[in-house]
Amino acid sequence: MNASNFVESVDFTLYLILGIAVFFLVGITATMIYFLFRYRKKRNPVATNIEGHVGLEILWTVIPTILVLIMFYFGWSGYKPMLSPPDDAMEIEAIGQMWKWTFIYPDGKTVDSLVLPVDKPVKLNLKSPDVLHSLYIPAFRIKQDVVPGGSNMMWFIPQKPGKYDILCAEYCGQLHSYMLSSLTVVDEATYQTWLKSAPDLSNEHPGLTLLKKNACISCHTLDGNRLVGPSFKGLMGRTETVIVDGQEKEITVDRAYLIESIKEPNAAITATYQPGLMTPYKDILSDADIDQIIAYIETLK
Amino acid sequence: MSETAAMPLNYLNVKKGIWSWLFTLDHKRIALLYLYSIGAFFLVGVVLGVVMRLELFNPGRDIIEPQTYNQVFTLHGVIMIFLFIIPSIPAVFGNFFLPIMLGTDDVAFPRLNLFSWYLYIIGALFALSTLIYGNGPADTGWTFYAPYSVKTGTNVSMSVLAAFILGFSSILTGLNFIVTIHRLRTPGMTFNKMPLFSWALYATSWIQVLATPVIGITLMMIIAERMFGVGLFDPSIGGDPILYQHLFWIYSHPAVYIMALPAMGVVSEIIPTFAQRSIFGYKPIAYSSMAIAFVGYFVWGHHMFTSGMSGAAAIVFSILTFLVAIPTAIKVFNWVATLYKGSIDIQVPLLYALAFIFNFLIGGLTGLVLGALVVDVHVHDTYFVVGHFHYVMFGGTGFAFFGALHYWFPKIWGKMYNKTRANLAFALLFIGFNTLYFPMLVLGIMGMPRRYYDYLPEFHSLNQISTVGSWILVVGLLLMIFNLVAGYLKGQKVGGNPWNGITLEWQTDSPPPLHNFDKMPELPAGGPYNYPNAKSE
Amino acid sequence: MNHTFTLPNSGHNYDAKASKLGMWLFLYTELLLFGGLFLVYMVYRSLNEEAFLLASFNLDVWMGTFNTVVLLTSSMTVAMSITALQLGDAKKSIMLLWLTIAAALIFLVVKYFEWGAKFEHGLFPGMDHFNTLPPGERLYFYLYFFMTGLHGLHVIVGGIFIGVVIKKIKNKSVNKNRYQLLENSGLYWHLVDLIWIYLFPLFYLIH
Amino acid sequence: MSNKDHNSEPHAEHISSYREHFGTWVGLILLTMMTVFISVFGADLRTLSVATALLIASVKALVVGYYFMHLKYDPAIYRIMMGIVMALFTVFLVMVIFDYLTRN
Ligand code: HEA
Ligand code: HEA
Ligand code: HEC
Ligand code: CUA
Ligand SMILES: [Cu+2]
Repeated sequence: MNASNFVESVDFTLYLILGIAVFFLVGITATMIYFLFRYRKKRNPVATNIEGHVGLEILWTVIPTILVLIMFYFGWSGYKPMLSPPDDAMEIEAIGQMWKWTFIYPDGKTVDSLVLPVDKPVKLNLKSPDVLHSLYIPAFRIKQDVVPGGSNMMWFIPQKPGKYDILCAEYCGQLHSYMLSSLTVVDEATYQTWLKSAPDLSNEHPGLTLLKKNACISCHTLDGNRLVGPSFKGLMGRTETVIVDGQEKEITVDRAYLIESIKEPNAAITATYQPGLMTPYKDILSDADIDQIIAYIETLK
Repeated sequence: MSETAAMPLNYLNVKKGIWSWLFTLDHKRIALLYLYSIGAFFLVGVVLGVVMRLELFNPGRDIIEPQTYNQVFTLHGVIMIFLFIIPSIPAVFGNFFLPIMLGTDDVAFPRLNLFSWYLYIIGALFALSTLIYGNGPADTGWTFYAPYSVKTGTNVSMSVLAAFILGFSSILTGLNFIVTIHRLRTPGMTFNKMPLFSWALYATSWIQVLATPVIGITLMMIIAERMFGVGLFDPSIGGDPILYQHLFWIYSHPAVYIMALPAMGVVSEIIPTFAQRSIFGYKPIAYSSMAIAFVGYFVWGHHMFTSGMSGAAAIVFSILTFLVAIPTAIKVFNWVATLYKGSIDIQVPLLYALAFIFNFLIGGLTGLVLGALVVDVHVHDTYFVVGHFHYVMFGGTGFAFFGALHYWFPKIWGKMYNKTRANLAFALLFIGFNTLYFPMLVLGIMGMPRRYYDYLPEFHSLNQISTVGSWILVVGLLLMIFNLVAGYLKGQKVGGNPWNGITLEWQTDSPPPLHNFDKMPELPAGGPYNYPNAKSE
Repeated sequence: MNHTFTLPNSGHNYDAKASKLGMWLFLYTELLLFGGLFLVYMVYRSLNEEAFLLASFNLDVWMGTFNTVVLLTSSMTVAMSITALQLGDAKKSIMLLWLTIAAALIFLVVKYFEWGAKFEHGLFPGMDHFNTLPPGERLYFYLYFFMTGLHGLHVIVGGIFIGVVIKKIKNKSVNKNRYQLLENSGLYWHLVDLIWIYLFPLFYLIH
Repeated sequence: MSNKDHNSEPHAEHISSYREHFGTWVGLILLTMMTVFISVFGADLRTLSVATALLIASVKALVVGYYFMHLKYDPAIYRIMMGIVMALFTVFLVMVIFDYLTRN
């Protein structure tokens, strides 16, 4: 059994073309070497001028043409089903953002790695709030770019239980190669219990939940280490140098500054960090959310 | 001039001093200016390549930070594409030999020719200036995909501006060549009696002239968006990042034929010379260059199969992609047929030409894999693509460049390099090259994405093999360079025609005189490759 | 050098045909440069029909028409100046070229007022009013400023080119028998006109 | 192309007359008036008016090319090359628009 319904057509086409390729590679190389040996100067001191041969030209135009048309056909026939998901597919929203995947199930369950039942078609609606990403599941042989403002989708049927890698295949900045997640395929019963289980958030600070959900922690650490952005630890009340309109300024971090930094991060760039990387969250986070986040940041002394 | 007899005047010794070089209008000297500058930037690109391989030797951090890695592969790509491979063969060997092969004394617009070189240098300096000024070199990949290229804080504007200027330089070179070919062929040399190298350059030049402006304007849009907020690709106001990709590839796919066609032209020269017989299928080879150039305009969408382009468009682009492979196949078969019943003198240039065929076959055939829709969905943006394009660009064009260097070396400098050492360097390059890149093809099929600083453990061993390959390659390249420099300094003098070639450049002295010919060159009777000593069929 | 041999077809000869061919090739690159922008325009227009329509009402058709006439006229004068020089009348040729430059200036002045008006209405990218426009209209204005700006740049370059030619006619290096440079400047100027011929309906006349 | 004729030989080319240029100008102005008229007073035609505006623009472009830019009297190769360039651009346009029209 293959990992997904697309494995067969991809692998078949791949090996078909590779087969033809190896045939030509070996054939042509061998012919070259043979000629090199047979007609080397010592053995064949006088060359023969041959201008060409119409029959041969036609032959080696027609045969490759037929071969590539065959290749095209298999490439196309395998590709067509990828365009049309079945109507009964379960729709999951997959959000790629720097540098984290988030998946939202139909019932609102939000997770950062997928769990899916075996043999059920799934359709992922791909969304991005920032830049291009590409959702890639090598074992399933599929990938599709995640375009901000776009409405791309991908679909598949997982056919073999197991755990598979999800990678980001479109370059998206600094931690592109760490934008990983996983997909666990389980039987229906396990899936149902998983779906009902809710992670225990009762003693997690709601601000932290928000930070996780919005992928803030893929750039900001909570323990004082430097990542893409400054760490949240001890942020409140810290004195730091920021760059406003090209001018350096000393400021003390307070509520207003934090709100601005979240809503319009490019207004004041923290020195030694890159401008432009952080998406303005003014349309993404509500004021209430931001309050929660700040409340949580305050606890990180 | 009493020493004239002992030391005939040629383009190298006719004038002296740095200014006689920097203000020269002689196409041969301009070609050498290009050679030295392109060579220098190539070495920078190469060092960056080696740095990447060292970093990828183990998963996790080896020598550099993720951000640095991203900047390194971007700069590597930009240098290799815009500073090395696009200008390489046309600007160096095209400049030097196109006029001589056509039997004239210069290109149509010598001043413009020099101006192109200055543009090239300015563009190159801009590209490299990002290393020392601003927020560091761009970290976008050489494709500068929006919207990341608009958002990132690195010095994208400067890199993009550099690419724009380099594009301009490339346009002017192409323009110059087209006019030269139309106006300056020696009397009696019709289009169908031109050497195949000129045909290849002719096709290339048309691509340079007609495709490059599109990327020019595209890059200007990126600059406008970064500097003036003119958000033409900004998704939040309805701009479409995929449109950027269309525009980018409308140029950049044809550009891959700017890289490949001149190399094919070189191979079409080398093979008949060392087989000492006429080329098999002159017209098919000549016209297939034009066909590649033409069809090559319409296949750009194969870089966007997973971008969100419509399925119908993907299908159209896929079939056109397959069609463009056919003229290339025709060339390959004709080259191989040219060896048949030749009297083959196995010399270094020929080895490079045959290595070109072998590597290019792997590159081209993996291109077919990429052209097949369903497979590309799997291997797009993986190391399979990286393997593919290094095979065609480095294994193909790069090897042809080295081949051309060895082929025309005696003509350019009038001296010969050490052939044994050249053979050894070739062997190292060939082995190193394949050790370096073949594993990448496998990695890609296994699913390792490109532009990855770090990778999963299952990719470890193949990455190690690949890195080891890069070391072998380093040794080979250093040996080759050393050998050529030694040949230049104290190689043996050679006469006008060491390889017994038949195209017009072999009728003049080595090195050629200032105006290329001291007497009227004679066209070979019965076609440009009709060897008088060979039997006729 | 100790020989006097020269090749019949030499890159060092004056070759009017070569220079004309070169100029045309250059014009193709210009066409495709703008072509890229037209492509963007077409795509965004097809995606935002209504918004483009609304936005276009902010332009003044009559100013646009006036400028069209100005450019067409200048195209005529530059074409006539070639005729004049071919007939040997250098004075007339120069006069016609000055007229062309004058037209270029008029064109730019009108454009200046048009842009100025946009600026006053806050329709310039980055201004507060601009930022409240619906997305499609912003795209329209981005394109408008980008394309007419680039075109204006070409008007300036074309004017300078013609100025250089005037100087060369005066010192006789461009003359009755060697007028390719004049013809080239004319070709360039016509190209500027040609592009405007498309810009005009696309931005002003799409209601 | 022939190579015999190009060394400093005097131009033996067609010279367009002033009258011809003036006539061309009149034609272009008429076309301009037409297109403005259609769009300003025929606003209800909508897409049709865009199509006609572009059509008229193309006619104008052709006139400029043929007469002002002398293509009519130049060797055929100039017309052919121009045709190829325009065709190329049209194909770019068609293929890109095709993508957008067939997206779902
Ligand atoms: C010198 C440069 C060069 C050349 C010549 C080619 C040649 C070809 N390329 Fe390649 N390509 C690149 C440089 C080049 N490419 C680069 C740089 C990229 C990546 C850019 C990036 O993303 O950074 C790329 C990416 C790329 C992709 C996109 C991959 C992806 O991102 O998903 C595709 C897809 O179709 C492709 C296809 C082809 C094909 C079909 C050819 C064909 O022209 C090959 C034709 C040759 C042959 C087929 C071999 C000879 C044939 C025979 C001897 C006979 C047998 C043949 C038959 C049976 C037909 N290329
Ligand atoms: C002609 C084009 C060309 C050439 C010749 C090369 C040459 C090399 N490239 Fe190339 N490469 C590109 C064009 C090219 N590349 C492009 C366009 C990209 C895409 C960029 C992007 O994604 O945007 C790319 C991407 C790319 C990647 C993928 C990065 C990624 O996706 O994460 C890698 C990884 O290994 C790589 C490696 C190399 C190596 C090791 C060489 C080597 O072959 C270099 C070979 C030479 C030597 C090894 C000898 C030189 C030795 C000396 C000069 C002595 C000094 C040496 C030392 C100090 C060590 N390149
Ligand atoms: C793509 C990476 C990225 C993501 C995701 C991200 N940030 Fe940032 N952030 C940065 C960078 C880089 C900076 C420093 C540059 C600047 O000041 O804009 C920064 C700065 C900040 C600052 C100011 C810190 C200081 O020291 O002045 C705050 C507060 C902040 N981010 C909060 C958030 C919150 C809350 C989220 C999630 C909702 C978030 N960030 C998501 C990259 C990111
Ligand atoms: Cu997300 Cu790469
Ligand atoms: Cu391509």
